[in-house]
Amino acid sequence: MKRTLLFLAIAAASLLTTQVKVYAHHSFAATYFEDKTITIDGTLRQFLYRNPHSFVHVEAPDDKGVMQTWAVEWGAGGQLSRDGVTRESLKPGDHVIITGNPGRDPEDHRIRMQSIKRPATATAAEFNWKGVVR
Amino acid sequence: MDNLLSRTRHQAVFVFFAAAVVCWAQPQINPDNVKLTMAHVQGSVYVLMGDGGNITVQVGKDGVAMVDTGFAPLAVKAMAEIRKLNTGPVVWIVNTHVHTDHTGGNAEIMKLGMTRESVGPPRLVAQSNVLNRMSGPQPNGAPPIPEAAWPNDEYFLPTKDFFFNSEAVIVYHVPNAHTDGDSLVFFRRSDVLSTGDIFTPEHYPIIDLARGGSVEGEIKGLNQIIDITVPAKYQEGGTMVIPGHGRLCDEADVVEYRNMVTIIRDRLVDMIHRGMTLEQVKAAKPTLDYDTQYGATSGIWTTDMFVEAAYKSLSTKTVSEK
Amino acid sequence: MFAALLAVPAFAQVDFTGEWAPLYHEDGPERLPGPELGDYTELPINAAARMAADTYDADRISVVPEYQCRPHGADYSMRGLGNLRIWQEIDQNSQKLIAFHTHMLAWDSERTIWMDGRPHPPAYAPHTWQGFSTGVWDGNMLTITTTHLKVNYLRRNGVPRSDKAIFTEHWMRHGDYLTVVTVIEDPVYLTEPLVRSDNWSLDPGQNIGIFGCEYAPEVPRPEGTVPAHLPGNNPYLREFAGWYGLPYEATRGGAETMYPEYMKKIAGEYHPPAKCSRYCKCTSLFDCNLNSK
Amino acid sequence: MMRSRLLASILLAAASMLGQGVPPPSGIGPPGRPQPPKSGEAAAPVDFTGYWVSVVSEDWRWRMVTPIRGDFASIPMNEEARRIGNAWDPDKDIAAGEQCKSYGAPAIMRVPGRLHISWADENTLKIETDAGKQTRLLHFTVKPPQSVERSWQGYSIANWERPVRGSGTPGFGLGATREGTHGKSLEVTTTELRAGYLRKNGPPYSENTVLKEYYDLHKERNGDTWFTVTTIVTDPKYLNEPFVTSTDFKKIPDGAGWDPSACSAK
Repeated sequence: MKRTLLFLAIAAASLLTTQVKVYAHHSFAATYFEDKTITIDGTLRQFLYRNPHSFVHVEAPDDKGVMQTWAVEWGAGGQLSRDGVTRESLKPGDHVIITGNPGRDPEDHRIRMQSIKRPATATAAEFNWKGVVR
Repeated sequence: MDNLLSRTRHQAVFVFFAAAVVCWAQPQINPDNVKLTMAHVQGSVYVLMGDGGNITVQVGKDGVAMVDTGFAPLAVKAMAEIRKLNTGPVVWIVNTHVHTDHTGGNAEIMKLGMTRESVGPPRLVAQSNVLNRMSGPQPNGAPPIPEAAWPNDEYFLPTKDFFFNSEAVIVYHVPNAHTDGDSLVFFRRSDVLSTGDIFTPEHYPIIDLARGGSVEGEIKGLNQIIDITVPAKYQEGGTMVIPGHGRLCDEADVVEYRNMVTIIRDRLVDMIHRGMTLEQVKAAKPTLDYDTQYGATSGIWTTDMFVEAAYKSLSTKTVSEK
Repeated sequence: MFAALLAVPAFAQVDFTGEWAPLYHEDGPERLPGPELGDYTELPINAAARMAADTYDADRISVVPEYQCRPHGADYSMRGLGNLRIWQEIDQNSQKLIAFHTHMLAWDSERTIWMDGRPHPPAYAPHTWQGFSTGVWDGNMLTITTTHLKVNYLRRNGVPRSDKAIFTEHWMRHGDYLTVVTVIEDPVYLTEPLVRSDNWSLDPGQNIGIFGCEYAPEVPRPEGTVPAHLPGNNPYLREFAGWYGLPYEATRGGAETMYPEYMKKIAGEYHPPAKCSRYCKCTSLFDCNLNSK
Repeated sequence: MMRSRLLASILLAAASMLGQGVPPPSGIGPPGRPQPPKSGEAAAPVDFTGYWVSVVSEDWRWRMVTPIRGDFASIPMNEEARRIGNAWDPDKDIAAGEQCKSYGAPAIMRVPGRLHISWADENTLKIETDAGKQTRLLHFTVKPPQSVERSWQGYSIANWERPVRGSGTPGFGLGATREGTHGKSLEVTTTELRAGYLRKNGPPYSENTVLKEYYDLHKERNGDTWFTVTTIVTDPKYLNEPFVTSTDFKKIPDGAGWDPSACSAK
């Protein structure tokens, strides 16, 4: 029984190896205020769907109303594809609302995504993603 | 196997010969006591390492091209090593800059490099400031440099190129870095870049203010090296880099060095903007986290001298910025 | 009753080959989601390493493009995401073991551990992320020496490891467990060797996927920008001590803080919060978030 | 319950006899008279005796200070164990005279301190700790007593790892034993434990726990001698999988720094 439990636990871990990419790379605690959350509402300019972590660049006002380009970190390509997110899921020009942890370096306007929403439009259905970027 | 010891010897050797850098005077070397090592780098490019600067050697059916010629007393020994690779004529020599540990062998190599097949003397390429400094009066009343050692193919534009041994060779001028006459030499097919003393991974960069060196130019030079180099998978290998002194490198090694100089520059600019004097800056130890890797407390180029040169270089720039 | 486990004492295990899954039963929060800023505990670092880490800005990995696909060094790999595959290379003619090879999940990193007695290359040879490794047997323990390592890190919060380091490992297999002792000597940043050990469990069913990495302007900044805090200007260095009620000096690391007698020195200055609020669970990739309980 | 304890004792006895008494596996050599079993001390391929100090290069926050209540990072414990751990009450342990709950065999090697290792007799290796003033006795060939009272350190059966199974069997007459087959580890199996804590802040292990340890000696380039103990705690009651840590000890010339201190529940 014991050995089977061990085997299942590790097999589960290895099947989802694609999820781990971001963990390998940097340290979330060092890069973001994990205990804070901010929300931005703006226009998607670029969607970098890739490994080890995807990024969306969004033009949106900061808390003082000044327009900024935000770099929002998302999961690795493998993680997103498992969640049904593809390169075509979002397009430059989409209106998006993003919530996540703010980066520690204010100059970079960086966010670790927790959720993203594209309200439905005449030409595109609503899109939602919520989860943990590892 | 214990490369820690051989690395320290290497550093000591550098510091001793750096003493000759500032003026043309040739150090007293007994060639018999010097070990020269020829190593293959990539493609048709090799590097000859010993006391003095690294010498890049490219060989092929057309003969030999070289980047720098080391110290004069070692020229015969260096040529003997080159002849083990190729017996053809030395057709091209490029000087990465004016200092003796890279140009001292010019005259001797020009002679030794000629063979029956030579159409004429080797073309000795260098940026025009090298010629100006070698042909002009020498600092500290040092004797003039013999004309036989002067470049005979100086260039003025940002780049100069030639095709040799089935390979494009591109020479880039990097203004006001280590000196005002620095050149990078890129062997395109072999994918090897010789950097001269803009990149010396085992010690802080020498900023020769007296010969037009500057910190901002040094950083631009390092960024230019990073632009030229292309790493293979996972940021390793690909374009190989032959530094002015020290071990064979690639882009990732240059990135660490560029980061160091950039971070130290940012610290010094901040201190200068806060009106700190040179003594106050030195007391603040702005390079403490890099001293155990690149610093020295004795020899021609100590940590203090690097900070002093950088401070002066950035102060002048910061004043001109206003 | 688990007495059955005792049945027969072990024969020596001597076959390292196979698929090994890493166990994060030590330092899970640091090795998985990553270390907190200012946490230099358990590292015998010197003042230079401390200042390098204090001035480190974690955005550097995104802003310096050449860092985006920079792998872990051979030494850090043993602490990092270490799903590991080991195989042997046998010489056809002599049927002798020439080398062990490893493949690791993070950055598809591969190492060769030469077992044929070849020498290490000279000091001027190029350095690589995985370095140059040779191995010798000590009984059924494999001792590996690695030189020629590129500059890398001891911890992902800016604590550096230099290219003058020498990395020694001792591999030991006990039943279905692999223990690897790692010894890092670094004259540039450490005052004494850093000796640690990590463990793997045999996992024949493991499938190490492709890690893959592409460069992209993650956080666009002017070319040549190297994010860093000016000395003395990093506002985040005392967070860690605050969250865990530790005396700030203890979080600064250094050999003295790693010996038992240091416990008495800080006993009176430790004021832990009443209850855990950060990374309280954390044993695998899936239960190691800030608020997992 | 008594029947399973009896079964455990029988198996322990079998384990110890097999451990040492079995003649070396069939090998190339001619079948001779079985050798009398060597004592643990005589058969020792490496020397663990002397003074050692734990250098805390792992889990610093969970070893050098009492971990925060509810902080069980890195331990593969189940929800029942987490519930018990969150209810940790050191004052209650003190009142019950159980200050040493986190100094039991499954945890003691992780407690920062110095060790003194010596041969109590030719078949008993003794490990004394200054932290918590504990003593562990690792029994080599002695037949385990009929019934063993549960204790913090339990009852430990030790044996030297034996050469690899089948070593020396010539591959069709040509092969010889290859390098790397001679085991030098000390294997220790401990049962009969009183329930305790894996760490000071209360993550529990039960009486059903089986502790497996492997001790390995290694010398370093700078001349230092170390040993690493791989500690495998198997407890189906409170752990989802075996809890595996490995702890590193540096040899020190003598007892300097020896600082005996009583167990502390806080």
